[in-house]
Amino acid sequence: MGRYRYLFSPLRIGPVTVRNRVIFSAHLTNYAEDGLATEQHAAYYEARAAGGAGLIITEEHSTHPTDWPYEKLIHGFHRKVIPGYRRITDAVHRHGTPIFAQINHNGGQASSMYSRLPVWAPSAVPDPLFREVPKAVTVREIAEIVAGYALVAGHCREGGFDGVELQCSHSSIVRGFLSGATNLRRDQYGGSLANRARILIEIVRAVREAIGPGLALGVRLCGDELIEGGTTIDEAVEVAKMVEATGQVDYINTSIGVATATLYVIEASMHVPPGYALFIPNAIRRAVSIPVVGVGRFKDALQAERALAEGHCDLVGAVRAQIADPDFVRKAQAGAHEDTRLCLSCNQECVGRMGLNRWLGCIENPRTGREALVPAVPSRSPVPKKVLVVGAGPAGMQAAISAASHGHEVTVYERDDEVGGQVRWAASVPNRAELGDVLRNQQRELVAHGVKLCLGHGVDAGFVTAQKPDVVIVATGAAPARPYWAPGDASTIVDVLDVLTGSAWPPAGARVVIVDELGFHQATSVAEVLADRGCSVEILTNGMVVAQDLGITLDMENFLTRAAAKSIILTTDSVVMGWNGTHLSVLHHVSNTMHELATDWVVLAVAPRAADELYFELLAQGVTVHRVGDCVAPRRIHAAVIEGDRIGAAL
Amino acid sequence: MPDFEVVVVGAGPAGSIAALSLARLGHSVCLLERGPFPGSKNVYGGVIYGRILDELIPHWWEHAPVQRWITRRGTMLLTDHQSLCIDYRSTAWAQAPYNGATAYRPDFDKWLADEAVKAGATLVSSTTATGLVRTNRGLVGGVKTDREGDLMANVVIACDGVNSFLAKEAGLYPNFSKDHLTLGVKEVLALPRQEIEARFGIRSGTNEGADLEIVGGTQGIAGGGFVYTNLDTISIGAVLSLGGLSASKVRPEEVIAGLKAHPSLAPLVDGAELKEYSAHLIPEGGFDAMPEVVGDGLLVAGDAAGLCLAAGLWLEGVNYAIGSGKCAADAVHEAIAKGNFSKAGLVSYKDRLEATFVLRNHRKTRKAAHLLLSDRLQNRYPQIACDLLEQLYTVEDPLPKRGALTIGRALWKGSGLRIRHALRDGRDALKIYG
Amino acid sequence: MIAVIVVREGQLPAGAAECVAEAGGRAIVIGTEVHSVELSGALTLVEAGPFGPAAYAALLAGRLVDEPVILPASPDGRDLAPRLAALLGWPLLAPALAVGVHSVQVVRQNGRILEEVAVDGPFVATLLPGVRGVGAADSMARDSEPVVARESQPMAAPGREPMAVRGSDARGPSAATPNDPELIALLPPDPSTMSLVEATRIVAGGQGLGSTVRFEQLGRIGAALGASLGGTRVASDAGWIPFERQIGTTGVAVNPRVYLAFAISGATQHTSGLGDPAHIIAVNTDASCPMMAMADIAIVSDAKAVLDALERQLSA
Amino acid sequence: MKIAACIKWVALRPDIDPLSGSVETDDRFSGVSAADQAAVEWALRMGEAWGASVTVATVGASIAESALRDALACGATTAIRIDIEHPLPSAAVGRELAAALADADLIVCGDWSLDRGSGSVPPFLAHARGAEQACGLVALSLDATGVVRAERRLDGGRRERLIVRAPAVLAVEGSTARLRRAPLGGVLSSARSSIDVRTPSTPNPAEPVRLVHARPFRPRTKIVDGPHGSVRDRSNALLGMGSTRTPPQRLVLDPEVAAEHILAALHAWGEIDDPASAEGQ
Ligand SMILES: Cc1cc2nc3c(=O)[nH]c(=O)nc-3n(C[C@H](O)[C@H](O)[C@H](O)COP(=O)(O)OP(=O)(O)OC[C@H]3O[C@@H](n4cnc5c(N)ncnc54)[C@H](O)[C@@H]3O)c2cc1C
Ligand SMILES: Cc1cc2nc3c(=O)[nH]c(=O)nc-3n(C[C@H](O)[C@H](O)[C@H](O)COP(=O)(O)OP(=O)(O)OC[C@H]3O[C@@H](n4cnc5c(N)ncnc54)[C@H](O)[C@@H]3O)c2cc1C
Ligand SMILES: Cc1cc2nc3c(=O)[nH]c(=O)nc-3n(C[C@H](O)[C@H](O)[C@H](O)COP(=O)(O)OP(=O)(O)OC[C@H]3O[C@@H](n4cnc5c(N)ncnc54)[C@H](O)[C@@H]3O)c2cc1C
Ligand SMILES: Cc1cc2nc3c(=O)[nH]c(=O)nc-3n(C[C@H](O)[C@H](O)[C@H](O)COP(=O)(O)O)c2cc1C
Ligand code: SF4
Ligand code: SF4
Repeated sequence: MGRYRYLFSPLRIGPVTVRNRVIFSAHLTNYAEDGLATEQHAAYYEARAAGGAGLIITEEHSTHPTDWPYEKLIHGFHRKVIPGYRRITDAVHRHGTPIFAQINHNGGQASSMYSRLPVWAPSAVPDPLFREVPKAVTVREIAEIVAGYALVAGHCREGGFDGVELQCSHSSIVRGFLSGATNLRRDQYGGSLANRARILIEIVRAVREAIGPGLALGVRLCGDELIEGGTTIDEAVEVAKMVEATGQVDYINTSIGVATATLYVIEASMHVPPGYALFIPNAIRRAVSIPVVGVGRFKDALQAERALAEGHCDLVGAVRAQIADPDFVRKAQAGAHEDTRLCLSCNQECVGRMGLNRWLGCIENPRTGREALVPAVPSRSPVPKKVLVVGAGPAGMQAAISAASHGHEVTVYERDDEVGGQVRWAASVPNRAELGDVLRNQQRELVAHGVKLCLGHGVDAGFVTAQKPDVVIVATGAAPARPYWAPGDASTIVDVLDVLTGSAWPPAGARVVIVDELGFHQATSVAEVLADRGCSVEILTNGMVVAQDLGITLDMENFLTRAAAKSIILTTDSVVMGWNGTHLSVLHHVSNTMHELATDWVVLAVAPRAADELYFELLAQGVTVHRVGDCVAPRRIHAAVIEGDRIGAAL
Repeated sequence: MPDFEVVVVGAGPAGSIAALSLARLGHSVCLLERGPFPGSKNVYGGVIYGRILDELIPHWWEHAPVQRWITRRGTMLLTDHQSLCIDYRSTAWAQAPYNGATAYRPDFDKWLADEAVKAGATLVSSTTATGLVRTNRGLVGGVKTDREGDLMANVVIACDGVNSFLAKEAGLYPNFSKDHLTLGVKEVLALPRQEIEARFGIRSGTNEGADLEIVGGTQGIAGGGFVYTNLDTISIGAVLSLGGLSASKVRPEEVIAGLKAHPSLAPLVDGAELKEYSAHLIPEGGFDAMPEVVGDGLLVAGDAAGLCLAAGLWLEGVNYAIGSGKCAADAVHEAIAKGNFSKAGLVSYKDRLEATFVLRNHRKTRKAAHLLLSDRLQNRYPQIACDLLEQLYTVEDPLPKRGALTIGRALWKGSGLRIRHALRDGRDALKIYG
Repeated sequence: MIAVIVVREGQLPAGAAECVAEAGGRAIVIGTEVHSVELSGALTLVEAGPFGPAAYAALLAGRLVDEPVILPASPDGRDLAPRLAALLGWPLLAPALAVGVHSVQVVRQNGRILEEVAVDGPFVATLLPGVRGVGAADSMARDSEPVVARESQPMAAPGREPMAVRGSDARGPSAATPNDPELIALLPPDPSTMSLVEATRIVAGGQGLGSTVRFEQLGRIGAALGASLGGTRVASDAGWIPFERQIGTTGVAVNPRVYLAFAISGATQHTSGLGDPAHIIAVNTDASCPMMAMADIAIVSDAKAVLDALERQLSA
Repeated sequence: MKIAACIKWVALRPDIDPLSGSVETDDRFSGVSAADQAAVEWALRMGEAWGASVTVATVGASIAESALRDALACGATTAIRIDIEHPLPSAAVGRELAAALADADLIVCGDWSLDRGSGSVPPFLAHARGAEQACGLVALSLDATGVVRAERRLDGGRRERLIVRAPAVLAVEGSTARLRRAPLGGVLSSARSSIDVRTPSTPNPAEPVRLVHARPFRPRTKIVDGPHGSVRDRSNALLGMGSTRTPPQRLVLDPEVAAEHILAALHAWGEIDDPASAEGQ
C-alpha cells in the first residue's frame, strides 16, 4: 500500500465495484464519425483501461436530434450506436475495468448549424458563445427530452456499459433548467429550486427505469457556474441532496463553470492552481453520503491521494493526466512516478484541438488518439543504425527516444549545458513551469532508452561527418529574427528570448513595447515578467486581438485579468513601420493613421527563422540527414514532438 | 547432559517431518525455526505432491490446508508469439488419495509443524541457528543460536533449506558452486474464485485446480516458468539460471512481466491484482551436485541436501524434503538405539535415501538439469515444434498442402541443428523420462 | 455539547478550533495564560495551575453536567478525557472522527475502520485533530453567542492534597486523591527535530548547495531563525538531508508561513508540496528559474556566499 | 517494590476488507505492539535497577499467553492473564488491571493499542489505582527507587519533562526501547512456566453505547470554504489572483547585502525580532 492509503483501495459505486479511485472522466474526443463511435474510441479507452484506470466514463452521447452542438457528436438516440458501444465496452472490460456512458442534451449551449433544427432550452435566453436564441421548450417537449434520456440509457445498457452518467453540469439542458441565469420559466419547471430541478429528477427516474438496478447511475453537477445569476455552491448542494433523496443515484460527479462561458475553469490550464475546484465536492460531500467525485487538474497521484485523505472527495477524475499518459495509474501504483509522462496542463493538443474540430491528441504523447494505429511497444529495427542527433530541444529529444526505442544506437549533441532549447526559457516565467515538464519527461525517457547525451557540445558539419554516423537528425530549432525596421546594432531592440535568458535586462521603470506577431505565450509571458519587474509594458499586435491563440488553450481570460491587474496595455491592429532610437512609428491599419510611440525598449515576439544551416551543409556533403522541429519551420512543441517521433520509426 | 536428544534446524517440510517422526518414536526433539512461525518466510511455486504423507499422517488430505487439488496438468512450449501446450486432465485426481495440491506454505508448513508439536516435539521459533557446537570428541553436539545460550543435542539434523549454512560449516559442501542454484521468482495474483475457474476451465464451484509448467518465455534466460491456481489467487513464476540472469541484465520481475504479457498467458492473468512478489533459490544441480548428507553428529535433509527435483515436467521439492526428513529420523532412531552418533552410526541415512524414491528419482534424472537448460531445449526445439504446427494448421490455398515431414525437414534444415545432437538429447531424455 | 480545551502558556492544542466548532461554539478553556488564546466562541476561561490530568479532571468534573464533552485528541486531551470519563462515570468514545449528541464515529484499527456508535446520555469524546476543518459557517454560529466569563481557579501545585470532587464514580477506589506527576519543564519545539508538516518557517536548499556541510550550515541558520530545514529531492537523493525532510510530491507536503529557498530551481514536483506560504524568498544564480518566478523576493546571488554572510550576521 | 507491565494481544496485520469493513485476524500474524514491547522492556529495566519483581499482565483470551511467555522468557517474574472471551471497554480493562495489579508500584503500558487506538487504558488504570499517570512518553530515565524522569510528547513538537513517583502508571511510545532478546534457556523454560489465569473481578457493566455499524474508514470531509463574493471575486480567488502576496522583487545583490536584505524582510514580516540579534521566538 505504501504511501497510498486511499487511492488504490476499492470502492462500491452502487452495483459496480471499482478497483481504485481514479476515474477517466468524460471528455469529448472528436473521434466519432457520422454520429457513431469508432475503432479510435475503443482503442483510446482500452489503453487507459490497460493502464489501470479505476473507471472510465465515455464522452457524452446525445439524447435527442435537436442536440448537435459540434460535428463529431455521438448520436446516442440511434439504435445504430449499439455495435460501436459493444466494441468499446468489450475492449475496456478485457482489462477488468468498468465503463460508464455519459449521456446528455446540450440544450441552448449549441447552434442549429449541424441539426438545422431550432435549439431547445428552458427559456429563450441566448447562449453567450453561440449567441443563438433558443426555443423555450413546451411541457410536451420536456417529456420528449426525458424520454430521450431513457432511450439512450437503454442503448447504453444494451451496449454493455456498467453505468450511465447524466451530464447536468457545464454544458447541458439540465444545467440550463437548474440555473437561474437561463431558466426564466414560470411553470412547474421554473421558479423555485425544486421546480428547476424537476426535469433532473424526472430524468433520474426514467433512466433508472430504463437501466434497471444492475447498472450504476451518476449525476454530474456544476458547483459554481461563475456567471451572473447562475448556480452557486449552495444551490448545487441542495440539488445534490435532492438527487440523493431519489434513492436511485449511486454517485455524484462534480464540475465547475459553464462550457460556453467559463470553459477556462473547467479545463483549467497551468495558470490555475491545482485543487482549485475541490471546494465543490467538499461542500457536496458534507451534505450527501453517496460517493462524490472531485475533478480538476489532478495530475499527480499523491495530490489525488491527499484530496481523498482529507475527504474532499471519494474518487478523483483525472482526465488530462491520462490523456498524456495512459499508464498514469499503473505507474503510480507500481511506484514508478518518474516514468509518468506528466500532463503539462498546456491545453494545446487536447482542449485546443477540440476547439478546432479536430480529434483529440496530446502535445507530448504522439500516440494519443492513434492507439489503434500505433503499437504500444515499438518494433525493433532489424538493422540497428548509428544515429547522431544534433540539438536537444523537444524535437531532438523525441527523435532520439523514438530512434532508440526502435533499436537504434543514438547519441545526442546539445550546445547548451541543459536540454530543452527554447522550451526551457518558455517555462521560466511565472506560472509556466509546468511546460518544462515535457523536458523532464523526455529526458527521463532518454535515460531509460540508453541514449547518450552530450551536453555543452555544439557541433558543426565537420564534427558530424567525423563521427561517421549512419544517419544524422538535425533538430537545431529556430533562431530569433529581426524585422526590416529594426537595425541589427540597436541594443534596446531585443528578442523575447534575450529577456528570458537575461542577456537583455530592461530595468524597473523602463518603458517597454512588445511587438507581438505570434499571438501566443511568447509576448504575454515576457510582458508579465517585465511588468512584475516594474517596467511599464505595452503589447502591440497587428492582429485583432492580443495573444489570440491563448483563447484556444483557455489562457486568454486569466491573462487578461492579470494584465489588467499589472497595468499591461494591450493595443491591437497596429503595425510597426519604423524606429528612430526613441520612438516607434506605428500604423493603426484599421484607421490607416500613423502615430509615434515613445519607448525605452522594444521586445520582439516575431516569427523566428529556421536554424537550418547545418542541415543544408550536411545535405550538400551527401550525408544521410533528416531534420525535425523548428529547424524545418518554426512552430510549436507538438510539431517538434510529432516529427521527432515519426523520424525514429522511419529510419 | 544435552537439552534434547535431537535438534532439528528449520521447520520446513523436511524439518517438521523429521521432528514428527522422532517424537513419535519417543525421542525428545527440538524444532528450531528462524521465522516467527513455520512457513512464514518460505517460498515455493505452489504444488505439493502429498502421497508421501499417506503413512505418516493417515488421511492427511482431510486435515492439510489445501487450496486446490490438481486435476489438470499442462506443459507449455512458448516462443515469442506462439505456444504449444500438452494438456492433461483427470477427474481421478479429484479424489482421495489425490495426486497433487496447491497450498500456501505459511499454512502448510505451520500445519506440519503443529503435527510435530502434537506428537511431542518442542518448537522454538523466532530463533536462528548461527553455528554448530562441537563436543570435545569433535562430533556435532548442538547448535549456537542468535539467542544467549547454546542448544545441545546428541544429533543435529540440518533442514535449513537451500544453501545450508550448517552443512557448509560442517564441511559437507566441499565443491559448492553457484551454478547448481537457480533462482525461483513468483508473483501471487488475486482474481475472484469464479473467474479463475472460468479462465482455467475448472469445474466451477469445485476446489479442483490446474498446474502448467512452461518451457521458454523467459527472455532467453535458461529456465522455465509455471502457473498454478489457488482458491482465489494465481501463482505465476519462473525458475531462472543465475548465470543467464546476470548475463542478460534483465531483472527477474521483468521475466514474470514478460510471461504475463505472453499472448497465451495474458488472458489467464489479465486484470488480476498483485498480492505479493517473492524470490528464493532452488538447488537444481540434481544428483551430481548433492553435498555429503552425513557428518559426525549431523544429518542434512531436504533442500539443504540439494534434494529438489526441477526437471521440466516436474518441479518437486516438498515431497523429497518430507521423504528425506523421514529417512533422517529413522537413521537417528537407529543411532540412538546403538548410542553411536558419529558418522558411522548415522550412515544408514544414506542407504535409506537410496532405497526410496528420494535418491532413485534423483539418480535417474541426473542429466536433466544439463539437458533442460541447454539452448536446444530452451529455444530451438520449441521453436521448431511451434513452427511445424503453425505451418500444418495454416491453410494456404491455392497452394497445395505440405506434409508434416516435408515441413519438418525444411524447418530442421533452416534451424542449423545437428542430427547428432538431437539424437543425444533424445537418448538423455529417454533416460530421464523413459 | 461543550468542548474542553487544555491550554499551556496560552498555546492552543492541535484541533482546538475544530473541537469548539464541533461542539457548536461552547467551550471551557482551561490551563495557563488562558486569557491570551486566540479562539472564538462562547468560552469560559479557567486559569488553573500547570496541567495535571487528575487535578484538571477533578476541577472540571463539577462543571460538567448532563451534556457531552469533547476534547481534542491531542496529547493533553487524550490524557484528560479518560480521567474525566471515569470521574463522571460516563462512557469514553475515543478517538472520534465526528461527534454528534447521540451518535459518534469512532476510529478503529489504526484508521481503517469506522465504528458508528449510538449513545444515550452524556459522554466524553476526543476528536482527532485536522480531520474536520473549520469553515465560515462555524464562526458565524459561534459569533452569534457572546464570549463569556473568564475566571481564575486558584489551584495548588499539582499535588498530593486530596480535593473534594463532585462526581459519580463509585468504583474508583481512590478517585478523591488526584495525584499527578511533577512538571519540571516545558520544552519549546526544536525546529530541527519537529516535523516539517508543522513548521511555520522553513529554510530549504537544493542541488546548488552541493554538500552535507552546506545543509548543516543551513540547518544552523534555520535554528537561529526558528525555521525547520527542508530540501529538494536532489538533496535527499544525495543524502544531504534525510528523506523526511524532502518537500514535494514524493516527499512531504508542508504549509509554512515563510519559505526560504536556497539554490532551488522550483520544479513543479517540488513546489506542489509547498502549500501557500505568505512569503517566499529565493536565492539563486539563475534569475529565470521557476522558484525565482514564484518568490516575493528573488535574489540573484551565490547561495553559498549568502549563507556564509547570513551565518556571520546572525552570530554577530 | 513491585513493577508491572501490561500488554495486549492484537492482530499486527489484520486483513481488513476495504469494501465491507470486515476484519479478519490471523493468530500467526498477531502479537504485541512495539509500544507494549517497549513497556515490557522498561519494566524489566526497572526490575533490574531497583531489584524489584516484574509482573506482566494481559486482559485477553488464551492465545495471549504466548505473549506472556515471551515476556517471561525475557525475565519477567510472573504473568497474569485475566480471561475474557470478548473485548472489554477500555474503562473496564483499566479496572481489571488495577484489581489484578493492586500491589504494583509502577505499571508500564504501551501508549496505545493497534486495534482500538484510544490510549485510554493507562489513564483508566491510573484512575482506578489512584495513581499518577504519565502518557505518551518519548524518553525515560530511572531515578531513585520508584521515581522516573520522563519526557512527554506535546503538540507542535513541544515536550514536557516530568518526575513521576510511585504509585504511577506510565505509557511509553514504541520508540523508547526495544524489547531484549530472550535467552534460549528462558525460551525453553517459559514454555513450561505457569500463568496465573483469573476471571474478571467485576461484571462488565452495560455501557449506554451501542454499536450501530462498523464500516471501512471513509475520511471525513475536511471543511474548506469556497470562494465568495461577486462572480469576479470568486473567479479571481479560484485563479489564484486573490492572494495578497507582495509584488515580486527581483534583486541582483552581493552576498553580504543579500543576507541583510533577507533578515530585514523577515523582520518586516514580523518573523524575527531584530535582524541583528535574530533568535527564533
Ligand atoms: C518564449 C517562448 C515561448 C514559447 N511558448 C510555447 C508554448 O507555450 N507552447 C509551444 O508549443 N511552443 C512554445 N514555444 C515554441 C517552442 O519552444 C518551439 O517550437 C520548440 O522549442 C521547438 O523545438 P525544437 O526542438 O525544434 O527546437 P529548439 O527548442 O529551438 O531546440 C533546438 C536545440 O538545438 C540546439 N542546437 C542548435 N544548434 C546546435 C548545434 N550546432 N549543436 C548542438 N546543438 C545545437 C540548441 O541549443 C537547442 O537546444 C515558445 C517559444 C518561445 C521562445
Ligand atoms: C520458486 C520455487 C518453486 C517451487 N515449486 C515447488 C513446487 O511447486 N512443488 C514442490 O514440491 N516444491 C517446489 N519447490 C521446492 C520446495 O520449495 C523445496 O524443495 C522445499 O521447500 C524444501 O523443503 P525444506 O524443508 O528442505 O526447506 P525449506 O522449505 O526451505 O525450509 C527451511 C526452513 O529452515 C528455516 N531455517 C533456515 N535456516 C535456518 C537457521 N539457521 N536457523 C533456523 N531455521 C532456519 C527456514 O526459515 C525454513 O523454515 C519450489 C521452490 C522454489 C524456490
Ligand atoms: C515523479 C517525480 C517526483 C518528484 N518529487 C519531488 C519531490 O517530492 N520533491 C522535490 O524536491 N523534487 C521532486 N522531484 C524532482 C524535481 O523534478 C526536481 O528535479 C528537483 O526538485 C530539483 O531540485 P533542485 O532545485 O535542488 O535542483 P536543480 O533543479 O538542479 O536546481 C538547482 C538550482 O540551484 C541553482 N544554483 C546552483 N548553484 C547555485 C549557487 N551557488 N547559488 C545559487 N543558486 C545556485 C541553479 O541555478 C538551479 O536553479 C520529482 C521528480 C519526479 C519526476
Ligand atoms: C478535451 C476535453 C473535453 C471535455 N469534454 C467534456 C464532456 O463532454 N463532458 C464533461 O462532463 N466534461 C468534459 N470535460 C471536462 C473533464 O471531464 C474534466 O472536468 C476536466 O478536463 C478537468 O479535469 P482534468 O484537469 O483532469 O483534465 C472535457 C475536458 C477536456 C480536456
Ligand atoms: S443557398 Fe446553399 S448553396 Fe447557396 S450559398 Fe447558401 S448554403 Fe451555399
Ligand atoms: S496536450 Fe497538454 S494539457 Fe492536453 S493532455 Fe497533453 S500535456 Fe496535458
